[in-house]
Amino acid sequence: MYQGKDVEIYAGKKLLEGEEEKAKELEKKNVLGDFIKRLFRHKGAVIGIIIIFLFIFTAVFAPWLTSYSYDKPDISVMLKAPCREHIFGTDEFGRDIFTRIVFGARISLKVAFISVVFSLVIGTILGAVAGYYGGVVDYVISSITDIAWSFPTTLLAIAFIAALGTGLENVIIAIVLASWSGYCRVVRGQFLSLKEREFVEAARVLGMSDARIIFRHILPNSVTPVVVMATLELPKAIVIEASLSFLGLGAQPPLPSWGVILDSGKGLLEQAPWISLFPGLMIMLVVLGFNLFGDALRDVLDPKS
Amino acid sequence: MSASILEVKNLKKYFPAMTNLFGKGTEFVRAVDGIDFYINQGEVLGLVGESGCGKSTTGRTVLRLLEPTEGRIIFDGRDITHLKKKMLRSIYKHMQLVFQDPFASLNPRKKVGKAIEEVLVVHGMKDGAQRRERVRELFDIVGLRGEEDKYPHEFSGGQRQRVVIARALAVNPRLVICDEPVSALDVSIQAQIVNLLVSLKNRLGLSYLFISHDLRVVKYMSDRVAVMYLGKIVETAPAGELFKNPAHPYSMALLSVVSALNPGKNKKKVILEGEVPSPVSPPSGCRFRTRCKYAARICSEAEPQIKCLGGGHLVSCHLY
Amino acid sequence: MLKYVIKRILLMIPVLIIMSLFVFMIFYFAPGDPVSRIAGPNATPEVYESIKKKYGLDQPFIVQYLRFAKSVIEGDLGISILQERPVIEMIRERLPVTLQIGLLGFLVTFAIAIPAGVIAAVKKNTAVDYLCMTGSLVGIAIPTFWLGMLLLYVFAYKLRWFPISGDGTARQLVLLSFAIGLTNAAITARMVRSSMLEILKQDYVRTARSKGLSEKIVVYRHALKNALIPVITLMGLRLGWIIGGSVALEIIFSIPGIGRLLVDSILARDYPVVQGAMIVLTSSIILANVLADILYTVVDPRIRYS
Amino acid sequence: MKVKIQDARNAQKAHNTHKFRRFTVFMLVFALLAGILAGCSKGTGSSQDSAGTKEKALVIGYDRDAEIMDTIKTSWYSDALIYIHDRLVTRDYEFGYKPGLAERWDVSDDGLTWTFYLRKGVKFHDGKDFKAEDVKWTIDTIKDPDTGSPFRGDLDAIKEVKIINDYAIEMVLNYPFPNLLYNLSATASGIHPANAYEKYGSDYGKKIVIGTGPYKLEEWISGDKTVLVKNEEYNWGPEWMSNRGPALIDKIVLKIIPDENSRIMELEVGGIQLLRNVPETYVEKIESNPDITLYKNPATKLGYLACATDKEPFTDVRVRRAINHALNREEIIQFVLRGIGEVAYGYLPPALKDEYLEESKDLYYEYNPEKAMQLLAEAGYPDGLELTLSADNSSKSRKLAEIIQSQLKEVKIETKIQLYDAASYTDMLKEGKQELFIREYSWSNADILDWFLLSEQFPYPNHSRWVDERTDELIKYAAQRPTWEERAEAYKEVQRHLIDQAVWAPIYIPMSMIAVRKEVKNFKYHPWMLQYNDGFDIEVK
Repeated sequence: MYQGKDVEIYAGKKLLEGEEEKAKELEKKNVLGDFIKRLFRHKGAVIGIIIIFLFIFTAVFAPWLTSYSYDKPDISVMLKAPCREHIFGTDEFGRDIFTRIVFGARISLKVAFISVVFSLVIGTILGAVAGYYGGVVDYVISSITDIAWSFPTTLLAIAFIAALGTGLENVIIAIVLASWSGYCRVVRGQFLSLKEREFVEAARVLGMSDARIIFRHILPNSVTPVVVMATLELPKAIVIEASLSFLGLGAQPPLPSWGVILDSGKGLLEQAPWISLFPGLMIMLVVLGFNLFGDALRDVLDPKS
Repeated sequence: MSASILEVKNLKKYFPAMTNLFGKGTEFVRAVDGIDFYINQGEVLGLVGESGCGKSTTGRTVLRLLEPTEGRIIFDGRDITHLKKKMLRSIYKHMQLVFQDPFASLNPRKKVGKAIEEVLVVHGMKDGAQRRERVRELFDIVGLRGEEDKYPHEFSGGQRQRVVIARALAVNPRLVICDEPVSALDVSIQAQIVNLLVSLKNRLGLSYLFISHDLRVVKYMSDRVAVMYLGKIVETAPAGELFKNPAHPYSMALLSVVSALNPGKNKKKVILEGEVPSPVSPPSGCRFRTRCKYAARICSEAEPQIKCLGGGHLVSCHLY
Repeated sequence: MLKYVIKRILLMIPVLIIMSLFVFMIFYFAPGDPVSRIAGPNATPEVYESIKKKYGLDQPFIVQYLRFAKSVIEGDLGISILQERPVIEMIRERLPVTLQIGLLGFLVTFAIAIPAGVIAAVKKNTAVDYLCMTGSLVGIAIPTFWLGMLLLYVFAYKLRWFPISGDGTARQLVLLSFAIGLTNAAITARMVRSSMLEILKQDYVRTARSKGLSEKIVVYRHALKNALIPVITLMGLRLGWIIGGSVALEIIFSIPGIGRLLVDSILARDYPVVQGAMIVLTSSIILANVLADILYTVVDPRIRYS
Repeated sequence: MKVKIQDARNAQKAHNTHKFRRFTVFMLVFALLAGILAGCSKGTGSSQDSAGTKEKALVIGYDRDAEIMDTIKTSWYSDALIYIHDRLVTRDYEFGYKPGLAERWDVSDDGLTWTFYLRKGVKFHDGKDFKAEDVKWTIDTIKDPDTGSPFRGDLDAIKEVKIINDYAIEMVLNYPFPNLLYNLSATASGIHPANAYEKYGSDYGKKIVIGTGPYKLEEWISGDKTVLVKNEEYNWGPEWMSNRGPALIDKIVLKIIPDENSRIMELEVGGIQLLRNVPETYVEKIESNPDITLYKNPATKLGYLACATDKEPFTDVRVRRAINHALNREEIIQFVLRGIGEVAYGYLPPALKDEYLEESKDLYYEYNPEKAMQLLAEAGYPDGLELTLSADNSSKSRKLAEIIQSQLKEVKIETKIQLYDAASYTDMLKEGKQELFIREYSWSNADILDWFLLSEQFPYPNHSRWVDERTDELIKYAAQRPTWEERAEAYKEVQRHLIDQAVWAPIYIPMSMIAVRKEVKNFKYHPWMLQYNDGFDIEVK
């Protein structure tokens, strides 16, 4: 009943089938090199990689990129428009917006990576179990997954935050709880098509344990769509974090989450448009970067392109 | 005769075709519908039939890759029909499978030598040097000396099938179920693999359940042959006997195709008419009657019993 | 087919039970309760307790849940603690607006996504294609609430083409639907394009072309119909997204929709309303998926469900 | 050849059916759209009445809607309730208690019996005459524990309500309580018709609300708007109002616009004509708009930083004083309130003229980081402190928390900010998890000190967990003075003690800001019940 409508399964299967053809054509030990070559020939990928690199660089080296403090108010420079000293202007407390955005990148990056890793692990394990064992286990897991997946992420996250309390840790938990289901669906679909394959039967006949078959044999073969998905989930996590912080449910002050900066500029759209403009643009840019990269990844890994 | 290594009694495997609201099947594909056979130690049983007749399902069910719906599977005197998953591993030390598509049965991301080493690890061979020695030995046996460090895609089809055979042999099995092991290969290579299988059988004392739709290969390989039609075994006989004197109309039809290709003899080709009926609702009585030119009234009324024609020749047909 | 639909709908029941239990648990163990909202910040503990008792909030978890379950079985979704009104009535008030937004959002989505996707696919690797796809990438990247803020600022406040808050007319929904539809369209356009490209490669399209049918008929009649299959599924699944995405927008555009009701109720811990809204939303998401499956068979008669 | 023709014909046919199908689809979509649009325009708040003459409507913007339109059951009073109901007592522009539905009242010498003489000729919106039984029913219902009225505690002093005759009623008190007048003039004391609940059933407070006020409820769409229409028969307005008869405008629309940015834009565009609680951030923008007048007056609100006084290190008065000294209140007001607000020196807003302690300014703890650090050192914390600072998650509190955090850092108090949504915040305070926390109260009576600081209110609403015999003694003495003047004096003593003990660190008195568009005439600022005069005196051009 799930197979019929499952787009991902469909796509994943295609990907896998094609991959073999590709593999057959491949020359000796050139898999990685070829992949990188193809990736760098892809314009979108290059732009995406540059944006992501800049973003990560900014987050890691934040303290060295600016001479201002992100949390110390300075009444003498309240609401300064962008100028030489403050290229993105200052906020109501006279804090340098550029500095806050630079430090905010750390928060976005941290939340995005941690939440994606956790939801990936949870979703993959559940998806693998559901797809491999089938039957009642599958029914229970996929019903929950289907609902969790089709339910609005932001609403789920808000409900979880209401229960867990505000704070970045809880934002991460909320994002994980709201987004593991995507991986679960993809991995389950992969497993459904892979477990019938002869190399899996071979592994079973060769006496390998379920865990070994799942993790050593099937999982490595379903990694591609999961990686693509994770790349596309990262920007989603960034946006959710920003939205929750925008609503005051996320990062605790004085942490300069982009959502917090956006919120502080909300009432000043005319007086000081730069406060909400720059973090908004940053979110857009980073999301764009990850999406470009994710799309390119999918293209490159899809042998038909 | 030596004791049988595998005995299958009234084996059935149904797949649900329609399910009701609660996910329970209401209609079934009767892929295997009550078959009996045995394989003796050191013997090769050929299983032939058109594609879709349930040959592969039989092989997989015997290995418990599919759960049997009914019946018993006795391996080496031990009933393994309801054996727990964990216990099955000990059975797989003695019973192995060689697939039709050697590519699909090899993990594309693993070097072949490593893949076989993994099998050895699973079966408790801890010492690395010993393992590598064993892998070398196995590659030697199948005629791929020194090719352990390649990926599956670097081999040709025939070589790959050798790798698969080497892997199956890694655990020292006594029975190997060969599911169309050569049908995906070029004709020139088929012979090599068939010869390899024969020589391995003689050298290592193996037994085979040899599943194939290719009668010539079966004839060459098998000691005895079972003919399957629509989930049932219609005839079993020693290979020579069957090819000389097929008893069941279906066997006759199958064999006539082979003989027609054989320029030496001048028998008429028997052409099968009509389509294979659906395994969901097989015809009443004898399943072959819809396509059988000898069909009589009784054929639609009663299911034919198995009759012994002597010399281990069994047939289920109302003609006898 | 009918059996399949009934089956899908019956399967909703366990899902709804799991979900409601889950929601109930969240609210039972979460800090805060609706009483502080009713009683206000200055209520004495005594008054507080008596209000708590009035709504049965002093009862143990299982008693509260069973009472809720009973009322659901009896066909009403319970009474809002905060508003003292039947939840079903509150949902009935709020749902139509959200559905209108959703529908208009879908219309905007299709109106933009299908032409853009088709043109991009037909003119693959031309400037038009790059323009469409870059546009859609940017579209995906814009946070919805930010887009809503900007649209409202420019078109309602500066240009005054549209009302800022809901004025009861259809005009109020235009900007909102646009804000929702645009992001959605960006995603959908990409899907249409790739699915279209896939189809155009297929044999029957080539056959149609070789038969000498005009390119237009090939593209729109033969290819598009088939290319829409995955898109339909996606749409079914994105209903939830539309509703979720509209929460922030419902606040910015002052539309009393179900998303706002849900968030308000979550924050006020008015869990009968949250429960009710969740049940309605979940059911409609499932039904939308079933509908997508049915549409599937209409578009592609080869697909059958058993 | 023949085949070809057949083919072409088929193609043509296919094309035609295709065309037809497309047409059908278009029609369907069109019908759907039309349906949607029609559905939308059904509830139009049109300002044209059937005769075509323009109605005078005043649209007021709000951020939050009522949950129940019932003064008895809610604690969040929609302004609509101010216009729908009348109260026994009113307060004029000078805070004086003046007759409302009660023409006059007597107090017995012991202060235990109050007799109210009711106005005659007053009619409820449903046509019923206003009588003593209505007053008795309203008060009894509030006091009935089964009702679950949040206001019940405020009427604790009332032992019994006795009807003397249709137009006279007697309230017997448990103890002298001069504040009774204050409570009877509050929105929560709006008079309902007797047995309203039985009469109107569950619709009461939702679809039907009956009072004697100048406006009737026409329509309430939860989360969207409330529409009130003028009560034509009204002629019993309080005597201190310039217009005592029917209101000058026909309709008041209370429009809910949850986003503050949208609210301000709507005001500038003219979609709403009146907006209360204008956020400080927008003041500059609004003041520069020639169409809008902004009224700024000190509010009866107080923003303060409090602490859990029963926990280390706050048990030490020197620590509390140090915290007081560490706050640069002017700077906070600059940053958070854009300079629009006053420094709070004491525990009550100065707008409460009688009760406010004038000398607070001399007694308070001025900004002095050195002194703060010195006090901390004396208290045994020379290396400073590490504390959590809790706040609700509104934009304003977040900003406040950030500034306080940075100021406390200057005196070596490191704080970690923890935000809560509104429901969790009170819960957290109840459970006593707080260390430092930010609050703002809005109340126009000294009895707020009873709420927050009496030991019997521990742990909530006494969230600063202040258990102090001296405070209890002073407050109880003050609350039960027989006259208003004595009571006010006694409360001043309470304030002196609280300042000395530095229980809280009062920070600011915000401005109450009301933005009024130029179409609105006769707007007059009422210091106490801000909404009061809209219903009577205001005109809309």
